[in-house]
Amino acid sequence: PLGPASSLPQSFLLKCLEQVRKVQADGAALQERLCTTHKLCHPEELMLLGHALGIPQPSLSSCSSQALQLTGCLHQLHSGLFLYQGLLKALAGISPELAPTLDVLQLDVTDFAINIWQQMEDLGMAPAVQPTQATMPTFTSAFQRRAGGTLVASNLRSFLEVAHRALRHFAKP
Amino acid sequence: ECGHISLPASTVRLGDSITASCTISPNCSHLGSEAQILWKLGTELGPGERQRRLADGSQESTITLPPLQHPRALLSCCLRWENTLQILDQAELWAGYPPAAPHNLSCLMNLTTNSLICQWEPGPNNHLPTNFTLKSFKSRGNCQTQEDSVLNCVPQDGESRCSIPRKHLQLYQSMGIWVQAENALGTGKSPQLCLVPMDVVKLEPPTLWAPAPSPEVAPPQPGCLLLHWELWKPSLYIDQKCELRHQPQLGEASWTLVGPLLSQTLQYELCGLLPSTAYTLQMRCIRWPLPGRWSNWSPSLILTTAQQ
Amino acid sequence: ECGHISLPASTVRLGDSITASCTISPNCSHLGSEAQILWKLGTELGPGERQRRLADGSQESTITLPPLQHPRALLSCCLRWENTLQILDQAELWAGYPPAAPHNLSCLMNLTTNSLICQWEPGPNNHLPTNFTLKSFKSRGNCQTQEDSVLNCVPQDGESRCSIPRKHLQLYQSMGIWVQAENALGTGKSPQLCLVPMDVVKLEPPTLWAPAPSPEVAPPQPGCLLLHWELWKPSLYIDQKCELRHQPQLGEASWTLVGPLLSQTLQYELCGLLPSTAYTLQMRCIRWPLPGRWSNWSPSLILTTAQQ
Repeated sequence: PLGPASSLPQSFLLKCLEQVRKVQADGAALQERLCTTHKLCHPEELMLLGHALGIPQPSLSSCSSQALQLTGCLHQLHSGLFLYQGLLKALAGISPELAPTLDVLQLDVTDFAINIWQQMEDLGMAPAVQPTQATMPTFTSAFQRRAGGTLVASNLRSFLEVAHRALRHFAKP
Repeated sequence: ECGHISLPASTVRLGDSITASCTISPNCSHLGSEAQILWKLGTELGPGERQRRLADGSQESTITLPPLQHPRALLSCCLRWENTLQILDQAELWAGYPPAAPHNLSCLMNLTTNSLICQWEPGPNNHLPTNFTLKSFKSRGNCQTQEDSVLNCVPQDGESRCSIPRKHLQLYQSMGIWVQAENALGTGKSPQLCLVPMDVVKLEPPTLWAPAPSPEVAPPQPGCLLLHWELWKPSLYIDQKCELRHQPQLGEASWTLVGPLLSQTLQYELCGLLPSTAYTLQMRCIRWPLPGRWSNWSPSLILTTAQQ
Repeated sequence: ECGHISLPASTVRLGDSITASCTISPNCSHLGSEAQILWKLGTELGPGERQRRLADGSQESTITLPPLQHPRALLSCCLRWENTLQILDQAELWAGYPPAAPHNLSCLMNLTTNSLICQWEPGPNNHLPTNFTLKSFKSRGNCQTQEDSVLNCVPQDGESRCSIPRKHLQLYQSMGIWVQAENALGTGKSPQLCLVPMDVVKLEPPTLWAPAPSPEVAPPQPGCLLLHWELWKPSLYIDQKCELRHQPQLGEASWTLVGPLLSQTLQYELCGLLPSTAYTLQMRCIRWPLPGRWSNWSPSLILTTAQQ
């Protein structure tokens, strides 16, 4: 693996940290609206449904403090964001009240994924081929989209916490 | 599908009760097939009246809900799993009333916007999303016959008024107009109006002023005032009559009405007034002899009569 | 067709001249075929240079107009008939200049409307109907490569600004932007900007206030003031630095600048001030260490220092 974190440009890392905070804020807004508008406030009440729907959760093993590895972490960060891009798209039609919040979240996740992909390309670390989107769960009712939204937002929050720690480590001078 | 709530309807009358059923498919409940289905309405949690196993192995619970007292409630179908409460489906319940018939429908022809503007009273809140539509058709005489298709005018969100643009109007023909309110529980119709747009034309007030003192014009007699007015320009083609009202600026004086006044007068001398007293003057006009609606009173003109 | 004017172009440069021809078909001129065709430009009336009879019996007159001095002129092709002047065709002539290149193009990312707002100077009036379009493309680095199609942003009528909505933006990637002006005589292009939307984010100012006096908080020393500020909520995810300026309310005192101040501070004691003096305080913030644009100064806060 590459040397210490300093091989990543500082402005790239600062931008990524800002994007993590932006997506976290968007995700929190979605969770808050799902709770106030549809009383879906606790993802743990939807685990059973989540299993049945088959909502995938991307791995960030190379970003965890025990096995922190720069290239692997960036790859996982990008493919995780790419997966969340697809999941958020599959939630379209969640509800008129939530649509604007969902759109902003999806746009910011997409921006973040592109920022990482382009940086990997600039550093010659990008995988040869852009990832293709996994098959997405099918949400057959408005309730399932809202329940799916609650689960995806909650999973995304944990995903971003791990990403934030790793990026802060890389950013340390 | 993991769990599915089915309801005869998602909107009922306030105070009515409703029977719901929830079916949980075998592949969803990792538990033994005997898991108890629980219902959550708002914050109330409890089992249904009856739970049975269906031929395909899924479990179905049925519940008759208490009379609904709130316009909106969330009904959840749940299971206990690893001592957490798992929500498997959720349905929104709406409760309210069919819409009352809108009333006090009235319309005015506005020559500035060149549109017929109608407004109405929506009636009491029925607690349900309700769409109002202003419906009209071209007709003759007293609107017993419908000359062409019904035009729908949809008001801006939440507004109880709608304006029908000129291109949909025949200004000198009768038209039937009513308001229809619709929600999930039914429809309410206002009484039908039959009107001719030009007969409900509401003019803008005339412009009132005192002619500038000039050699050709003799100053007004004591106790008199010289007035001049001009009709609102876009209504010059309409025959009108006007009314003047005046009130001395003295404590609680009331208005005195002068009229009808011909709309085409260059100069008017108003007499019988108190000398050296300030008067507030206003004027309004109406289409006449053909029917119309009085304009608002014009902005006040304040003139003072000459000394004795 | 009775009479027909043909022109090489209906728009020419101011000061250029243009040659027009008018053909009058035989079935139109009830006169003898030798009727003289007359031209009317604005108020000038006169014959063409040459008039000839065509094979099909129609008459054709040709005229070279004087250099056009007005942005718009009406050219009529006429005949004398029963001693009236008959207009048989009319053409509008426009005269002006190709559009100058728009300049001073600048953009700001607005986090309230979530859009990139660009404005420019249109340049001198070219007397012709001119369309301005803000053109942009997604790119990388210094915008040498074009990553996808060009986006057109068409401003509201007559406005020299346009706003690109969030869904067409990648906030952290470079984009090339320029303004194109187009009229009948040509096109003008502004120099191209290369920017990253988030690097031109302009924040709303922070909120500045004095903490309410309370037992836990020691009152400020003489010549000091206790301050508290909060960043604009939608920008909390952005690392920022801030600047404070203060000015005693004494005659022509100038501003004193204090900064940089960390954006996350609960309490700040500003000292070195004159005792028992009213001070006007304002604050602004900027994205930092990443690039950004200073917010406006916050509304003034007026505080008075304690007596000595």
